[in-house]
Amino acid sequence: MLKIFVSKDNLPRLVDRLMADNQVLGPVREGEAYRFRALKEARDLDLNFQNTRLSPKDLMHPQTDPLFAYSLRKDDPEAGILKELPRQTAQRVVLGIRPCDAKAFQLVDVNFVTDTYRDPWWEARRNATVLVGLGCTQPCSTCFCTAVGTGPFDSSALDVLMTEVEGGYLLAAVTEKGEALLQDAPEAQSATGEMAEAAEKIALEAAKKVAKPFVIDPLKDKPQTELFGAEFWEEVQFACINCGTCTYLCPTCWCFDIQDEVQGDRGVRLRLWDACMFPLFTLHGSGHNPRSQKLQRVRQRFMHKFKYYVDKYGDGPACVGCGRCVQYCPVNIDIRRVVAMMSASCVCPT
Amino acid sequence: MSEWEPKIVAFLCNWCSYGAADLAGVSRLQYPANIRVIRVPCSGRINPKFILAALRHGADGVWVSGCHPGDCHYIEGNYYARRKFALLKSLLEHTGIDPRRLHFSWISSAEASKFAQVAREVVETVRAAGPSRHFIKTLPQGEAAWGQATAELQAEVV
Amino acid sequence: MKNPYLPYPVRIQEIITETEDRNLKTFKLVFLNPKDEEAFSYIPGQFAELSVAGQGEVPIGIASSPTEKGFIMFTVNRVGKVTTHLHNMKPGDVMGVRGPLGNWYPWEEMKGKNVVIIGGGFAFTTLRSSIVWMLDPAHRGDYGDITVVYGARNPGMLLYKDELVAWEKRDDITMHLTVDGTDDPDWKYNVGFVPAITQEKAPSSENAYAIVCGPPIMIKFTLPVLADLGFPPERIITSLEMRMKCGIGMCGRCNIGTEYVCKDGPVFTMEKLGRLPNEY
Amino acid sequence: MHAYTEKIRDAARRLLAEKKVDGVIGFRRGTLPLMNEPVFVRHVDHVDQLIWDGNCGINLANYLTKRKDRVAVVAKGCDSRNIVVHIQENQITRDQLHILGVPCQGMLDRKGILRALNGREPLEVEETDSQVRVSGEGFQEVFARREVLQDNCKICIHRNPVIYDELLGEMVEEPTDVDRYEDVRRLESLSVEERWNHFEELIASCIRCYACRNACPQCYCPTCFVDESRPQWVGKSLDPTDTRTFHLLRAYHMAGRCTDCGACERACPMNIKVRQFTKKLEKDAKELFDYEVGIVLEERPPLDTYRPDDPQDFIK
Repeated sequence: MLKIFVSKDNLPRLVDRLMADNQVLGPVREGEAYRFRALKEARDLDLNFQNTRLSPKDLMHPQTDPLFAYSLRKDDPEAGILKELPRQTAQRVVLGIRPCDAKAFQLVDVNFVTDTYRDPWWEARRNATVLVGLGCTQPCSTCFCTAVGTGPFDSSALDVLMTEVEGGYLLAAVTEKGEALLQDAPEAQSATGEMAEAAEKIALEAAKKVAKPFVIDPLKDKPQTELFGAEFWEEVQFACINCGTCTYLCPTCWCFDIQDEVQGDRGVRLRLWDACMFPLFTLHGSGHNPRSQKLQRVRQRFMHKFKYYVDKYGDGPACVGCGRCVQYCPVNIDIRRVVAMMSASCVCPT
Repeated sequence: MSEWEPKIVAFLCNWCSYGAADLAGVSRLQYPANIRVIRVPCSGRINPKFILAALRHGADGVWVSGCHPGDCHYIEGNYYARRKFALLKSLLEHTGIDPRRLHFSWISSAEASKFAQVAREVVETVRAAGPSRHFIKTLPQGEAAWGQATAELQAEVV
Repeated sequence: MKNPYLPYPVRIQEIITETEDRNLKTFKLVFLNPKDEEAFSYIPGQFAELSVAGQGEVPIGIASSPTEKGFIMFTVNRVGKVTTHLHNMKPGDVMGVRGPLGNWYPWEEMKGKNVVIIGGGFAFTTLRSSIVWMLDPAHRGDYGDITVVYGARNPGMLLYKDELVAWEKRDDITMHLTVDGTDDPDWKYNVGFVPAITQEKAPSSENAYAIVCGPPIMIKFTLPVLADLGFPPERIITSLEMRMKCGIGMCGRCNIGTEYVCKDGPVFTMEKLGRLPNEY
Repeated sequence: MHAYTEKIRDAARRLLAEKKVDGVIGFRRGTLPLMNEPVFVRHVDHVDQLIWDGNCGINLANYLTKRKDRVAVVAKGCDSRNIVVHIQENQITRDQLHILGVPCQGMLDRKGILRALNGREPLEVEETDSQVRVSGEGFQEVFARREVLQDNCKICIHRNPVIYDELLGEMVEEPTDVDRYEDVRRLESLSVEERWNHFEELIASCIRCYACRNACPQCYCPTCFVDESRPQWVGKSLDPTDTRTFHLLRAYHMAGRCTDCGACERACPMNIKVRQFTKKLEKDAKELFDYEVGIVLEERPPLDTYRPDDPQDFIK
């Protein structure tokens, strides 16, 4: 596949050219944190970041997403009938996404695109987006991507993998989509063998830096009901305050709510992020709540990611080791510790 | 804008101010028709949520009126209400709601003329403040209604 | 592929108040576009999302049988925002239906078998669908004896009363109607809780499947009775209720272990449920 | 300050051994620098998990509501005031509690330190009474402790527990020269339109995760107004009016109940200074009703009582 080199000076020109035909998104510094935003100009792009505070999942699955609109006007013959909102999905290029976050899209694909049903919004946005990932040379101490089957230079969910090398970036196409993006780039020169070698070395070095706080293999064989009934959940759940920070920042948490909102005689049906941490998430109309206790809700989040998902799809876990929940949990519930406990409970004490 | 008339939601206590409104009507006292009355059992019944709901739905002003201190049908409901309103009014003004949009009064059921007079005062003050521009809930439909935070991500929705 | 979130527009043709407390109403719905009716091809045991613009959606079991053409039918308990609004709607009003959703009772597997249906309260909806479907001449030959135990708090709380009476009179179905208690001197059927009546009538487990739907407490006490009668967990079938939004296995809230109740269920065998976390 | 650790462990060991309590609520060492995790210790064997340092900013009163058991709880000044409010509001009874009072010298502002490090990751933190030494790959920074306290701790005037069963250290001196409302007055001096814009900007990045609400010991309603559906008072989207409705009502529910413990700001993943809402209410409650939250157990909260001569200049 095609590999090109773009010097740091030439990168803005490349971005400018891409912006002519695409909506280009990338990490932008806002105050003290980074966030993926549509670039207004090439210099908004700031690749000098570790990762964004919020995961880029809202690029595919916005926190608030209007699905349908309707009229409630009494004399309207179409009153009460939901209409799809006209929607045109612009071609998008996401520059600088971290390989872990891109991997998350792939893990969530199996939820939204199935044999029986396909989520039209997720699918359209995924198809219209080219992911140009930036390999991670300085993983944080909270990163554990290699423990969950991905890595700082994992290109498996990317269209193009970018590696920062001496003087610029090596861009390596991973998919046809990526190849098409890199073709005929006057700002670039073709990459030399030495560059490719250097990039490989950088990737290997980076992977070595990532901590591996647990092994997940023992989890696979344990029946879900046994893990579900384990005693350590009591300890894990104590500190939890049941806010939605972990789920809202998580790149693989996809759960959502659907709500109607009405103003006067017009209304919309919206899709909104929701979270298994909230009691309302599972509250029946009758008042019964299968997960009324904090312990049940906390357990659900970890079990869903590391057991249910894995058992259901034979893939995963549904975690990419980005460490956001570790860094931002207000009460320091550390997923690395929890998974280590889950895993340890699956190993017979010798 | 010349046709704009202020919309005012008035929460009136059943035992006094609502009676005053009634008496004002029966007595043919003139007061502006900009007021939509919601009868409540006591000014103490008014939850701040009600006042925010009125503003969210586009009311240009909110007026709350109850019994004079000491005259509460439930003995002390308006005393509690007074403390609640003091803090609420202050918080809303502090966060940028125009003070001219929030009004409170004590009007007994006999004070029909005070009712009409306060009603005029409220309407004129809100009129001077102009149409409410802040804190109005709009439908999340299309780009225009979205906050800055999501506008760009929503750019694809035409 | 059709947008799976977009409801079919339907018109309310008829609203029947089922119970004396007026909290259960049956809605007969007609598709505005005949093509949609074709697309809405369902099997007893499935459910649909009833959609009311401005209010939201509720997942409700389909009470009509695919053998009944020209309408679909849902019996709705008034509990929350959407169902209360539904109860106040009138014939002629337009609403939406999204589905059919979920799986169904294992009709293929049950062919040639006796079927015991045990229902309590307003969970009788998809069971009605099943009975009507099995009694249809096109399907009756596929199944052996059909035994029904159906109970409610009192006679006034039974659903589909006219049909129950009609089924009582037939000889190709055995009905055991029961109420928890009544002071109605004209009540000529059983008095007692569903588990007790099941035990008393003792339907044979031989070559038989049991479908059990009802309030959790009823299910809890009926399961041991069925076990005593010799029904293995693989042949005891139930339908779960969960809070649902999307109905297509995506929004995550009805997740129990590896299963999404809305898509992988709502119908499960007790054997399957035994392997899932007990969180429903 | 580290001396508290031993005292907390001793007390916990004794209380558990004598079966005076069913468990001890305190902190254990966090998995990250500048973070500790609340923990519930039930057995004498686990007492050594308990620690105390400048990263115990989470308000432990949050773990007391509606408890049925008898517990010991480690409480700094603000926690103790929230315990008072809990007792006033019948969330727990005094005799269910054994309060281990900890005079406090302020908690470290983790986010502030991270901001000062500007992207460099702290790996090790050493804390003394006057200094905080933070080191990471290829750097070391030393901060004066008072400079890196949480905003609320910088202006705290109740560092000592107001209620306790045993005190685990000498009382610290309460600052007397603190201006608690300097920031509120600065906002008050702006025009109404400027204030609107200020708060609009303040909450623009809110993601409605409700961490501020859930971190607050005083937020314990069985059903929060954001979850009410009939009627629905606030939409669930990121609409700015809905977001503001949430913040206004959350803050208002704190009126006369907020101890300015800073749990909300500490929890916010987006670093929103949500105390700007509650501080105004605190100032008003003080000025209008002369009330300070969580000081006197026998007093009723200001919105649960009244005086016939309460101010009413704003009422026609």
